[in-house]
Amino acid sequence: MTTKSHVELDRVTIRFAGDSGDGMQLTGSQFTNTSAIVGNDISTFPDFPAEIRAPAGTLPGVSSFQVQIGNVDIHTPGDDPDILVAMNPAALKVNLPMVPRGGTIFVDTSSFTTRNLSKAGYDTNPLDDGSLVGYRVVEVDITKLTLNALAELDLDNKSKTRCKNFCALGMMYWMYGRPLEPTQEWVERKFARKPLLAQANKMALQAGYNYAYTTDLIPSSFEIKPAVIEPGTYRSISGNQALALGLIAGCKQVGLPLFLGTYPITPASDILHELSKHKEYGVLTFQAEDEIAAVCAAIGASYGGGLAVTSTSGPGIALKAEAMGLAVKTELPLIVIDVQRAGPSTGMPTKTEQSDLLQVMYGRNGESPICVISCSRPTDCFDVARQAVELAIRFMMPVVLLSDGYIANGTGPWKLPDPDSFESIPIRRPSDPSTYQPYQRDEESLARSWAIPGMPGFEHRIGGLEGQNETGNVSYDPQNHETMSLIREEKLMRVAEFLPEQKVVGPTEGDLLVISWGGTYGSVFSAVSECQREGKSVAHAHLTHLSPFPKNLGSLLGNYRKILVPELNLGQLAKILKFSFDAEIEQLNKIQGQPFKIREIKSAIDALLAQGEN
Amino acid sequence: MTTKSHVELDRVTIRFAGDSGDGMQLTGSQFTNTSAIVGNDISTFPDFPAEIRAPAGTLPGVSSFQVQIGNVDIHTPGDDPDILVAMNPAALKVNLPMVPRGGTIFVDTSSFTTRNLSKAGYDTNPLDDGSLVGYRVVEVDITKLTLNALAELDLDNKSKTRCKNFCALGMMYWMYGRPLEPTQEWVERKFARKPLLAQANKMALQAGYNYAYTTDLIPSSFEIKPAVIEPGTYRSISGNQALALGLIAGCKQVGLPLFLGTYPITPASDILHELSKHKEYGVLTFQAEDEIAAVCAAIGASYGGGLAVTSTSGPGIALKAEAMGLAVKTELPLIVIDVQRAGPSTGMPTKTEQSDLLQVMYGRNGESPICVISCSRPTDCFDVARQAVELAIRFMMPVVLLSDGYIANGTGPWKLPDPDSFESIPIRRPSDPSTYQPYQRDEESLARSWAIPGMPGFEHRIGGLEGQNETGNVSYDPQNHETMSLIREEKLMRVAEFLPEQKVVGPTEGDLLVISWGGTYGSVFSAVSECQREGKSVAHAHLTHLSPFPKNLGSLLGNYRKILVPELNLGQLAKILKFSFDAEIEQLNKIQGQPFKIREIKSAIDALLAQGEN
Amino acid sequence: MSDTKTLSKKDFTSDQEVRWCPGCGDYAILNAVQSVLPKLGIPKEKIVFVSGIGCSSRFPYYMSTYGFHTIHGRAAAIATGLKLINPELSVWMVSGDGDSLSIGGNHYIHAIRRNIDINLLLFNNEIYGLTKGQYSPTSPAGLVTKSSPYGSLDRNFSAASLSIGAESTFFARALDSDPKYLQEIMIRATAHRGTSVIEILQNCVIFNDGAHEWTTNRESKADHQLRLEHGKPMLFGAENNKGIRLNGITPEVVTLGENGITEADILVHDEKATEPTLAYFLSRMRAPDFPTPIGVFRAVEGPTYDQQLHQQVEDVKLKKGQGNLKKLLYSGDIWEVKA
Amino acid sequence: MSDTKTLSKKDFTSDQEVRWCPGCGDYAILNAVQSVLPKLGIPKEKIVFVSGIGCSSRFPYYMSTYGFHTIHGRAAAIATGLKLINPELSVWMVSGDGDSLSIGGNHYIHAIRRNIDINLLLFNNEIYGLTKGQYSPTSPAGLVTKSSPYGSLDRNFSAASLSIGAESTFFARALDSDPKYLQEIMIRATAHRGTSVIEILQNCVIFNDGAHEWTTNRESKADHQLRLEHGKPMLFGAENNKGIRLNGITPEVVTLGENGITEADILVHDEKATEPTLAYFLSRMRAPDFPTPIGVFRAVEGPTYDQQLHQQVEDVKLKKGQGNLKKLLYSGDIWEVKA
Ligand SMILES: Cc1ncc(C[n+]2csc(CCOP(=O)(O)OP(=O)(O)O)c2C)c(N)n1
Ligand SMILES: Cc1ncc(C[n+]2csc(CCOP(=O)(O)OP(=O)(O)O)c2C)c(N)n1
Ligand code: SF4
Ligand code: SF4
Ligand SMILES: [Mg+2]
Ligand SMILES: [Mg+2]
Repeated sequence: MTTKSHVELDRVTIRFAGDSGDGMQLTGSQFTNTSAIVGNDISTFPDFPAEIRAPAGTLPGVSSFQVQIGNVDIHTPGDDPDILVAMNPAALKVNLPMVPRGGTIFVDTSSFTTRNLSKAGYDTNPLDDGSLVGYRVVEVDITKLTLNALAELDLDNKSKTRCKNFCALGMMYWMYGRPLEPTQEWVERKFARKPLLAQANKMALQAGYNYAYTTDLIPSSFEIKPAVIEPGTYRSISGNQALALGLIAGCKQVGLPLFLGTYPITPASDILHELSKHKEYGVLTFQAEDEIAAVCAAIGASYGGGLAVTSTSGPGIALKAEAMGLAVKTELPLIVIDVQRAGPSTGMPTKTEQSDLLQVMYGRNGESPICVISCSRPTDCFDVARQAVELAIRFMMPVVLLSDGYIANGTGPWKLPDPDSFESIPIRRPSDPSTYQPYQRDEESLARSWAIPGMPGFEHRIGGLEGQNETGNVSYDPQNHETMSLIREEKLMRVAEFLPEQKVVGPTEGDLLVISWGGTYGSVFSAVSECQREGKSVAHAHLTHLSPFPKNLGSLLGNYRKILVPELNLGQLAKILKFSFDAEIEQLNKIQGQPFKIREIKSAIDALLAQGEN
Repeated sequence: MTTKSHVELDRVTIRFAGDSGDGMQLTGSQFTNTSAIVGNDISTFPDFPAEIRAPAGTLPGVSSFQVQIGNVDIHTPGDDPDILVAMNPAALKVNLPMVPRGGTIFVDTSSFTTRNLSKAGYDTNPLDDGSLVGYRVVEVDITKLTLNALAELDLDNKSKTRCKNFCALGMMYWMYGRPLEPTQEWVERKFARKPLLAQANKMALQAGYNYAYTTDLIPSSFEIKPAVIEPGTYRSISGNQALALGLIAGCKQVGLPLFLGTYPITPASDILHELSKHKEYGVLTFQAEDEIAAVCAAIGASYGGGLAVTSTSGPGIALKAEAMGLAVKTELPLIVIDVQRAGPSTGMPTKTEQSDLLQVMYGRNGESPICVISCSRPTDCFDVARQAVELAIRFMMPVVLLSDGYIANGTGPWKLPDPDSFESIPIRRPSDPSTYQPYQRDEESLARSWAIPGMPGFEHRIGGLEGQNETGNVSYDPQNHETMSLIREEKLMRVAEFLPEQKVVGPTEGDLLVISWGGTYGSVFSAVSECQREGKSVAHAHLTHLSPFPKNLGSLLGNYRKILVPELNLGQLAKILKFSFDAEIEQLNKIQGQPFKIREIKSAIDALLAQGEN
Repeated sequence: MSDTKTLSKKDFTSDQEVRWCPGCGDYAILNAVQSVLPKLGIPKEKIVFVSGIGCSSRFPYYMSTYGFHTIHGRAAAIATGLKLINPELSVWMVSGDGDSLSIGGNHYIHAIRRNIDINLLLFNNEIYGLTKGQYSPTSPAGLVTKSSPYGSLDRNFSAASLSIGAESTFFARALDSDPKYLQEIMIRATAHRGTSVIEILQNCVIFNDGAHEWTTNRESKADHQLRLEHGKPMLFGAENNKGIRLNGITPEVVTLGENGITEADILVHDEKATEPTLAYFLSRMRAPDFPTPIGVFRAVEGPTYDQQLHQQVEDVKLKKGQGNLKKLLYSGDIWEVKA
Repeated sequence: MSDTKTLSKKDFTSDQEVRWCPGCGDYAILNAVQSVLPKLGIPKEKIVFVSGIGCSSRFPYYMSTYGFHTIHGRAAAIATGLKLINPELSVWMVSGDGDSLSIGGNHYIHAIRRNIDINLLLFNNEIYGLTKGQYSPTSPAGLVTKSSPYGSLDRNFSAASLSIGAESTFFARALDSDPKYLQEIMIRATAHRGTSVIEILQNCVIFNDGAHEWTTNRESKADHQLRLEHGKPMLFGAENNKGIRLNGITPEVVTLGENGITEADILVHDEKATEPTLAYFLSRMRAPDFPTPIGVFRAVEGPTYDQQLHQQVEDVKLKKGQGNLKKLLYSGDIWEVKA
């Protein structure tokens, strides 16, 4: 064996790429979880192909998983991979452009057959036509390595070959000094009923590890010290999963049964999949015939006294618009989840975007004010979902919760809260039938009191026609319509009284305030911190609450010479900020179905500050 | 007989009110047409009850028709009626509040029975309990008068009584010196097959006329000299009718068959009713199962090469949102007509509002830029509809045409154009199959060329998934998505190059610019002219084009110290102007389901100017 | 409140003024509903009327029960959610032929397919009343209306055929002009567990007057109506001597006594037939060749979605034990970070 | 271009790489369509494929004809508009069980009701494929899927019953596993004027593999499939000695020769029956008690909406004369204002 150098790193970004069938998502998450367990901070970005499985070996069939691990705060999956693991030519072709020169590339040489090369659209083999000059290429016949390691096992070759991803994982484990146990245990749990497969995968893992250790192919191994992470119990969780759990927790807090009315759509479907698993928590999931039925069933469930939720993506929101207006008018609690994807129309269903903000704000007939909040990363989906529940119930109104494909599928280490610490959320039920009116309101919140079928003496009718103040009886009276329109508007404003003030990270006044919302949180936070480390006068405000805005937002804006709003759209929040506060806003827009790179934000900031200097 | 005084007037506003069954809409339009024929300028406002016929004699059953006539420019139906004709107690109860003290009130005394009084919610008879003090009340037993006049006729009393509205009309005719002939001729045409009814109505008309002439009840008659009106052939037309005709004319200009895919909804249904009458013009009307099918059928017809239109109101737009996004993405010509009504949700279907502007602009998933134009009064609907056709075809894009209930049902005198003067609108068809690409564009307009099924060699596929520039093939390429998103945006901007510059009535710079759009045109125009007559530095800009705005609008705004935007909503255009031009905007918002009164705008202007002075 | 014994018709009448056109068939139906509810022994607070948009859909405002006047075509979906969250409720849906069979068609067939336990009153006046008279999916082809001045070109739905094609477990037909019988049918519908559709032939005096004249006309109705009774032969006519005979798989009208026809030849109605073919067969019988079948076409027991949904939750609870939030959160791949 | 004689399969194959999962039933269907089109003698430029969203709905991209990949559930409405504006076109709609029977249910039943002259290929894999495996309206109750981990509670639609309940004039069933027969059926469908629905039992190898195994299995298919042939007795089975007999109004399986059964006892198929009751009756026959009927259930002539719409325009033109714009504008109450 050879002695090898040993290098310390603060952070590293690894990208696993292969065919949809190669199990790259699994490999990536194993690496992620193990890294989390050894105390690194982590952030991941699964990047899989469009819904349909393209034929094996083709470019559209490539599935990738990028993870950044580090001993420092990690808020994004990393701008560019330091290491690319490419299990076939297509994976190399698709992902190479993302790897900066000097980066390391692992390839499974056995997959570079002429057939696969042509499938990937390579005329010549990139491994020897010089197109990889400038990269550190590590060529390993991973398939052969795996088959040899499993030679003894009584398994068909197909099943054996399937283990090659664990072989590759083993190499990475050695390279970054990760323990094998967590994955070995996972394998045992997963293949409890198929001991032979369990053994095969563990052996492949070990083989890869040993191979990396013994050969000269990998000159040096790296160490990434644990990050300073708050002590506690952690779990790696995806955004959609966290949302689902947050809803269950929120319902526990109000003491109402959770009703989900939904229709499958990428990238929101996993919320349905997750919730439908948890019937023992009294969760009722209803897969409706379409999005309209989904939101309408939720509205019916809300009228019936449940905590009603409907989940979808942009095209589904468009279909729910009319019914959302009914919920606004009837002032029923309802949570509408929009996991945004790239539009317009069907667009790019598996790609992320933030282009539904204006739709959820204004995509209804008439003056139809609605509450909008958003989550920023997988791990805060849990709390944002609980907040949505609280707002919907406290104010008796529909609440839109904006997520996006990047948050929904990404994962992060989630410090598990203590459920016993969750305060219960009160419901305003009327007590006296003799004085009850459906639209009689709470002085402070303007919420109407909530009587539901089954409550004797509180029988009442509501509907979509304009209603008389207090009684809710149908009314065409001109003055009443204006009164009600203003009440609906004012009621939304009252939410701001209830919200926490908008916080800022960095100087409370200065040259530049960068405002993020939703999934741009991570890259903006990282870019701004970098600037701050460079001593620049830049602050970061992340908006969770988009309608209404926190009370102090307007005045905040006044404290900075410039304001930058980076968005994965053509400037939707920017528009709203402009007319809400007559503020001058600098926009940074990207609309490529991809999250911001830290670098992109950083350079926009630097450019703005530079301008400032002339 | 008695000699009577004779007064000259510039303008007068009359309000006919009665039970839904009393034929007030008809009476009103007869008075309107006759006035037009004698050369007065006119503007009307039919104000009928919600869809369902309420029981006779009740308040919800009241149907009213207001008309202003004058020898000067008339742009609104008048702020307050000078004369109210009330055929029953309910009509009096509902309309009295609109009549200023000193106004004249005609009542049919025979209808003031205790039964009718209680139906109208009167405890005592307003005719003798002093509640009409301060008004000039003219009490006539119109029913008896009618019955006596028709005594000889061999008709049942019911049919005879039905003529009482013509009796009332006759009185008004004498009072304002109108000829009876036009109505007599109309009656003959209308009842050609029922001569007895024709005779009855004519006799009732005459009876009313003679009665007014001979009795002292009506002290004086009035004269309203003809207005200075452009010579030509005129026709009184409603907004919905004019829209329908404009579409037919537009289609003639492009030489394409008109296809209307629609689903009935108040107040848009009459567009369907009108178009379905004109099959001999090759008009194809399709009453779909719902709004989604309606717009989708239109999109299919557009792909097939027709001039496709879909018409609806706010709730229908909400339902069409997703499909409109498909039209935006596939860049197909499509006209979407939104006859706005009061929202949110079902709201007040028969009442007018301007609250769908933000919905049509932003109510779709993803970045989905769309062209929006609006009509301002019944008589310009014709040309605006033709414009919509031209824009949709020239730029190969969906165009939203905003109307509202006030415009749709109102009528005005329309100077008939010469159809031979309409220029034909060119269609860009590809000529060379070998070089054809579905998304290859015209340099100037960025419109893609239009190949339709049936054209050999141009077979191609389009769809809602993001497409590669030029070819339109499905593409998930990040850069391509940004490119296409920007092209869709830029293409809309190119429309501005094609549009006429925004005009201003009044000083080209000064203290105040009042901006109107849609149905607020009339009251704003009138209010501003009043101010101008008073020598104030106020100008008026009416926006027909809302997306994109005319090129020069931004610079225009700079020429005035203040800008006022009156809207029948909570400030939707104001929002857009603010973020589009960083302009300071003063809002005047009314959301009562009723149009602005000139007075309301005038006083807002005066208040603003007053501020200016301090 | 919940003491139902004392309830009377006026307990179900709201303070809102009824606003249908004088002479509208809806009045009779409202009357029938208000009269029948006290007989059902359901606590008032457990009754909810859900409607869409249309003249008929104004219905809930006139009831003093819980009520929801929703949006056009969506009543079935909203009623579904309501029933799912609280299966204890007696959920009544009121809807028109446009509301349920045009814009609401999808929710209508899916509610029926899932067998949601609601009572669906389908007011079929073969016209769009509220929007002032356009043809509807049940209007006969050729009908001249505001939107079809040259006659409608649409082939029309049979509400019965469509419902049965959508796996209906209960379908009945009744008339606004025969409110007593309508009440009987409503009692049957409430007794049925699952989606019970009652198609009520209703007259719109203003925009489609006499649409059901052939069936309802006093003089001829005995000959034009076939009252379905489970287990009874399908006889009708003034002398009750006409009957329906099966000819292969198609019906034919025969007269008892004529060329040897006896009651034995007459098809016997079986509303409980496991396969819905007979109900479908009935749905094809129509004027002028056949009398209009009135009554219960089909009434078969079957699991309801609402009951099963809650059953499944209970089953899982039994299997996994009542969910505990802490357990839920602290599952999956978790790890400790020590201080 | 329009010279159709020369067209071959590859003339209908586009340059886009086909992207279904290896082994997906869609490949066979695509193949069948591309093979049958040249036989129809329709000029290529007159053929349009319209689809919604789903795996199946990617279909148009693989054809070299005109094509429109629209939005989920709306293909029927878009195809309707397309056919109405140009009845000359041969309009094909491709859609999945979710696309047409779930979100698109309303447009589906209304297109059928209006009898729009399109060919509707319904790919029924009893699952949502594109969204990775949730149950669909045709999935059998109890099916365990991503969205029904404890089993689906939905009673399922029969595409046949629903279509016939919606007044279908042409309904047929075919299999992805028997592409030659599928081609025959497609030729029948194109010949039919009106909405011709072909339900294709299609296998989703990834999310619902073997859903149609009972019907398609090589070994047993002879006993599990009933090939419908107009005017022929409904016989099936390896020895073709089993048949369907009418028992009142319900079917029963009998064996020739056994207790005196002869071919005379066997029900004869009549796809042209004026009343759709027989077709409905067939739609209720299913595993395990009955063989799966394959072939044309129903094919009756009737006016098509598209043809009538244009006919009506022509009639009016004949009556009123070709419209003249000036005449149109200068009608109603007009008056002169003199200079
Ligand atoms: C989304 C939407 N589309 C259209 C309408 C207009 N609309 C209201 S009721 C109705 C149809 C009414 O017919 P039906 O359901 O048969 O009820 P009826 O009035 O005949 O009782 C229509 C088209 C609406 N209110 N909302
Ligand atoms: C408005 C909208 N809702 C939901 C979706 C997500 N979606 C796409 S295809 C599909 C169902 C696919 O099933 P099916 O129609 O049976 O086609 P298959 O993939 O099985 O061929 C769904 C739910 C969408 N694209 N658009
Ligand atoms: S319009 Fe017809 S259905 Fe509506 S209330 Fe009047 S009569 Fe009844
Ligand atoms: S998911 Fe199923 S239906 Fe879709 S392509 Fe794959 S196998 Fe075919
Ligand atoms: Mg109706
Ligand atoms: Mg499917």
